[in-house]
Amino acid sequence: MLLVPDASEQEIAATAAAFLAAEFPLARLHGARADHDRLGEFAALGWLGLSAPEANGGSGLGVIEEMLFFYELGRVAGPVGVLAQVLAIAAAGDERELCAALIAGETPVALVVQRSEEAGIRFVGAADRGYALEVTPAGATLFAVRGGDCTEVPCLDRSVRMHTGPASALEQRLHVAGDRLWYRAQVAVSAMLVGTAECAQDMTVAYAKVRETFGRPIGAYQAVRHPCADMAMRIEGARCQLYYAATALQEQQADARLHVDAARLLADRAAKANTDANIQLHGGIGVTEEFDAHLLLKRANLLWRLFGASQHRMRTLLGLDDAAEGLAHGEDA
Amino acid sequence: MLLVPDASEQEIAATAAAFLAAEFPLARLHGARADHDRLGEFAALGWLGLSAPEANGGSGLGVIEEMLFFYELGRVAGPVGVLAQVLAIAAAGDERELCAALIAGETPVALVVQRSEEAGIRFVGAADRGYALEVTPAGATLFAVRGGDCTEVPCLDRSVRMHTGPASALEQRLHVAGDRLWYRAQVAVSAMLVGTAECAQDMTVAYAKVRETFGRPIGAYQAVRHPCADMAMRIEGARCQLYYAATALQEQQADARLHVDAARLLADRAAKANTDANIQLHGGIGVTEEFDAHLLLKRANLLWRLFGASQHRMRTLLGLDDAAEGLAHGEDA
Amino acid sequence: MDLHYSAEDDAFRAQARGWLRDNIPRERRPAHGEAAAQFDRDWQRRLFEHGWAGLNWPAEYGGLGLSAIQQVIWYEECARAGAPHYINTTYVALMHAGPTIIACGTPAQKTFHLPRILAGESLWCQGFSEPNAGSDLASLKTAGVIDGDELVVNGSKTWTTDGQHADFQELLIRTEPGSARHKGLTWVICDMRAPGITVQPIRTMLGDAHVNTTFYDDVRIPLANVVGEPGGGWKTAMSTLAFERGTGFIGDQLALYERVNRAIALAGRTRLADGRLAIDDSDIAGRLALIKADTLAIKAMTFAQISEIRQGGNPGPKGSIMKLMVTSTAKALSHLVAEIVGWEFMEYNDDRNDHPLTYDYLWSWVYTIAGGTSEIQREIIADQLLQLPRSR
Amino acid sequence: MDLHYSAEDDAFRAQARGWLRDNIPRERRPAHGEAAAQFDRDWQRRLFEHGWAGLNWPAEYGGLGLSAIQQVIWYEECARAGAPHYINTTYVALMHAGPTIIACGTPAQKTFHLPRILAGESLWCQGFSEPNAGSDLASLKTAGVIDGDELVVNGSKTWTTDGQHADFQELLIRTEPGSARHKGLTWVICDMRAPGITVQPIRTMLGDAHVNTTFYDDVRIPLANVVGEPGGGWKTAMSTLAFERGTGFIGDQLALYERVNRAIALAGRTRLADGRLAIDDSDIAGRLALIKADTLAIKAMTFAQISEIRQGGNPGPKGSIMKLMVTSTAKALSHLVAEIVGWEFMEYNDDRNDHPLTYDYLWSWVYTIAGGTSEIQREIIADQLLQLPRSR
Repeated sequence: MLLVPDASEQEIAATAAAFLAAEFPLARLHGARADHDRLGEFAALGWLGLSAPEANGGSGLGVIEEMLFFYELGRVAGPVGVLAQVLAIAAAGDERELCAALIAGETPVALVVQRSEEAGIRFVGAADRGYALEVTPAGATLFAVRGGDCTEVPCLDRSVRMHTGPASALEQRLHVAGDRLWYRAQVAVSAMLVGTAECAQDMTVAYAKVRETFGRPIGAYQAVRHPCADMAMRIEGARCQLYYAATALQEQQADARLHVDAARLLADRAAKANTDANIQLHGGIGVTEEFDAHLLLKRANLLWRLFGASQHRMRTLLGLDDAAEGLAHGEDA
Repeated sequence: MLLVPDASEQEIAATAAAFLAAEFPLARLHGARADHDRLGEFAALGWLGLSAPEANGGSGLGVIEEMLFFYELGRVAGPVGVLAQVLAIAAAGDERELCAALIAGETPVALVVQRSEEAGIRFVGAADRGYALEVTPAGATLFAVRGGDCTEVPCLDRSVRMHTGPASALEQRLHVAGDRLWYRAQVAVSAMLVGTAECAQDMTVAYAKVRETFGRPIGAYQAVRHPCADMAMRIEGARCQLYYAATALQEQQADARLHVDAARLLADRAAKANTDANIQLHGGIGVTEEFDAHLLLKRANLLWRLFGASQHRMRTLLGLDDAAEGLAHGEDA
Repeated sequence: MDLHYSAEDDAFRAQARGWLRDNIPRERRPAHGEAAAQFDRDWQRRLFEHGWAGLNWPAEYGGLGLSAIQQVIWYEECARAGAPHYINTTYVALMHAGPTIIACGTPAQKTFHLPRILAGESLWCQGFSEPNAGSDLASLKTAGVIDGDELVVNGSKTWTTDGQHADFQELLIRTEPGSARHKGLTWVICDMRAPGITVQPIRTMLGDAHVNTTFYDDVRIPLANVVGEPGGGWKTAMSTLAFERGTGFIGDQLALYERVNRAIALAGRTRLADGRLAIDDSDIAGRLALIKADTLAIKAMTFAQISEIRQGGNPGPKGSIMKLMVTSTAKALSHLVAEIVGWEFMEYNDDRNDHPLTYDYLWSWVYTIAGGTSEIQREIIADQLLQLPRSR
Repeated sequence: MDLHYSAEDDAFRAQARGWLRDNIPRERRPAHGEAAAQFDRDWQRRLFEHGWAGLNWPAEYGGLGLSAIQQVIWYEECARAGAPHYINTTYVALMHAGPTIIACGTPAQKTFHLPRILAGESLWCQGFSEPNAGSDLASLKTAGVIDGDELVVNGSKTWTTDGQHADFQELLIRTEPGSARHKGLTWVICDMRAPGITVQPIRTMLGDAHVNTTFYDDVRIPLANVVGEPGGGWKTAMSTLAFERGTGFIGDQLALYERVNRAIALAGRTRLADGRLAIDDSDIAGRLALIKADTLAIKAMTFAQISEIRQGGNPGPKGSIMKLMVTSTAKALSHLVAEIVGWEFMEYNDDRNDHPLTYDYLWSWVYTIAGGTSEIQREIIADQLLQLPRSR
């Protein structure tokens, strides 16, 4: 029983953090109409295949390492395309050739976020060419995209591209039944959300130490201090639950789904509340485009809409779906 | 158009306040197992018949004056039996003899808060003898109570008596169909709730000016100041809406129900949040029995359960019940 | 208390409704730029030509001198008719600068400026906040030095809304060297075309650039442009701020009511991910009902406020309660709407006309920050209404 | 990271579960009074006799010296078995006084007190807070003056939980006249039967009288009863408080999980006024789900906390995050339950056994106030974890 990263896990997180801080500073997002996924760079360092089987060209690590990586990716509002790619690799499974191409970052993958015969489709990411992945509790489907049929629409999070199109623009390439990918996606997106929440807290705390009003740093006022303490509380709860959930999923504990759904709920709350408070506590500068705070708000808005289904989550947590909740105690699992 | 009390309304409120402050200080509630309704005193000063027709022995005033009275009653956590009595008088209508007895305060009235064939009844107030009144959106019913069949149960708000019994312990005496009494009851209980919320605010603010910690009055800390400001905001919104609602009901405006339901929602919120914050901001002394804060919390708990039906209220506010929402603009009403 | 309108008020409402029905522009106001400012000038000129300019200005200065209740009626009718929103590029001129000049200006200032403002000929901007003096106005540093019959101004101002369109600016500067806090400030009329002024747009996270930083490099302003006493600028400025916290936002307060009703209608036709209508979700419905109750309370507070003013009272710190309540309700509403609409919310092209729901959501932070943050409003309530010991 | 228990831990769990199943009292603990204290003494003696006393005490002092993870297992099994709650009249002795004496006491103090505590023979209470020094402990004034080999103590202490049952008190007094704040305090063992002590019960709004004010009128305490350095009482006291904010409430943290599951079951069988099951209301269900997620997070934080301790880290200010989260979650839960149960909630006779839901609701304020209010916890987090500039 250990619920803090061990030495090797810490090293993976630190390596990811160093790479991302150097190559993907938040400042890159200003002005640019879209943040390039730069999948090749992630591929070169092995991040895309982190948890893919070694037989498929991956590193054979697990959900825990993947979670730690996405946490760091969240802290820099890193490319969402990387999330799509890693999930697509997991979906590709033993299709060696497809898997290798995805791990190499050659074919970009978008995330399908809406799909119905009547309303058509909406997807997020670069894949007006390439693939698009849909993940639901029932299964994951990889589609080839007929980009020509789709229209780009402007996205609130400018670093991300978004398209809509007719349902016919997607052609099914492969399908994996079951909720394995769904829960893996939940861990990854929860990690990005908590990372975003932590970045927002750090931004507020740093500003509160230097910005003065009425002759004192604003961090000396309880109207700033106490919301900052609440930010820290939300992160601590969400982060510990995320660690637990990733580990439970990795170990295939019977109650892993329950823990992942809880982690997602807390990650949503932390990201929503912290990116909000970050802007408010900055005052005027917080709403300017040149400042970073809005980047986190807009990214959080995107992330907390990914793999939504709050009803499903609520039912799992309340034990209304039999499958989800195992026994509560350690040795029963 | 005037939405502050005019001179004669102010005088009624001031007279009620002076009487209640002298005769019903909060301190009376300490130790006593029950607060006596002392209906005779209210009767003697004409408060029970305030809005009953003059032909029935009342003063012939309206919903506005009644609201102002109950507001002041709420500020001292005054006897709930007075509320029951005033509503029963309204229900009695033209039954002169009954009406006169009620206005004289001779026969106490309880409030039926639960009634079903299976689960039996529950009522609040002194009337293990006398009458019990049930008010629902569909109508108001006055029952004679067979007290011998009922059992007193201990109430969280010690100043109030509570009984349970079989449904057969109530014998119908009269019934008034329609929601007239219901909305009048809502105004009265909303007024008591806002009065309670204001009393809680005053208590906190007074304490914050004198209690010191770390060398300063606690009222100099934003952790106290800002919750106090929020208390004031909740009261101001609830109070103005209450004024509007009472006036709209008095004038039989088409959208009066909508306004009363809104007033009740805001009164509930103000009373819940302010009686809660009042205890928290007092620190340790706030949870002691000898201090007054808990009296308000317990009273508020009773009041916000009276004439509940939040679903009904929600539907009115969202315009899901056709009857409730009239046109929005003044001259259409 | 009563909710009756007088026959005169009813007649006024009918007149306003009729005129608005026939006269509101058919085209939509552009979201940005000079085209938006021109739209506002045109609408103001139209109001002026038909005798609807300066609702709250005294008749002797060309205004209508309406009672507060008639102002409310006007704003209600504007909201009902879908008239152009009055908080636009003419707002500072009509609601700040004009009233300040009426209260404190010289005859020459009145003669020159007031008619131009009413007719939509001159637009104004505000120059109070500075980069290092946001909520703490009294710490401002932009200075004017007397040189002959002129002030020579150096420094900078920020959050200058619509500064790029403005002809004049109400400018608060420090004119007594070495003075501190509220002393030694002067309120002057600054011609935005004077040499030495640079207006640098600040893009906001909403994607627009309505606000600016204004830089002053040896800008010469005639002493004749001082409004009120030299060195008494704090007092002049406060008369404007008190006005803003009093009835200056009545229209905005009432507009919330229309917004919540639109949100209720939206919830009644929008399906959640699981196929249910949003309004059938008791969490969403409960929150909407509470928000609607808050908007009704805001209307009631508005009526109470003007009733108090009519009885000779001063709304004072209750203006801060109003701002806190309006902005927190608007925030709750726009955030709830964002939940209801789902992925459509994520479409945003920086144009409020195309994506009003996303714009409202982003605007919610501007609302709780600009004009004194919510934190500052709570301080004002604690100090002035509750008389709690000072924290500063 | 891993969630595996070692074979040794599994064996410990099996052993604990078996023993608890066969040994927990059949009768319910009385809610109040000497009968409750006697129940606690009996249970502690039973634990002691069967080798389960002093979970976290080192073996050399008669404890079990369990690892943190085994303590967690013990508390989990207690919760599962419905064993008597460990936060009872023995709590201060076992969790505060004992560990403090182990850390700072003399050999004579250890020899006399530790075995008695473990066996349930002596109950302790705390004497830190004063009527005018609640959260601000360093401002306390109760003083001890040296007279020969004794301290003569005068003053008062408040919030003395279970003081009426206690044999001894951990007492923090000012022993250096004129000293200020954290200096000049001394931590002494006070015999509650010493002449000059008056224990005056404080009834709380819960209807009980577990807490007291203790008055000291020339109470003579041997200097031999000083624990730690004379004048170094702040340091001695802090070792206890740090302990409390560390792992002292693990059992309470885990118990929340059982409580939320009971609330979910309650919502699954309780009908609202309109006849629907509470759990079918999406507002209630959503709030319950979030509270459940919080209780899971509290469990996870507990595991993370003991993992950090095992790696040699110091949870430090994270103890304040834990207290804030536990108490706010407990408050949200008990208030939601109060909504679900409706009028039954209003029945309350001052006995927690008869009306546990109402009791929990009232207790929620004690929880967010006692042991450092939520406001103070936020200050600690801001100061120590976030390193924000001091506000005081």
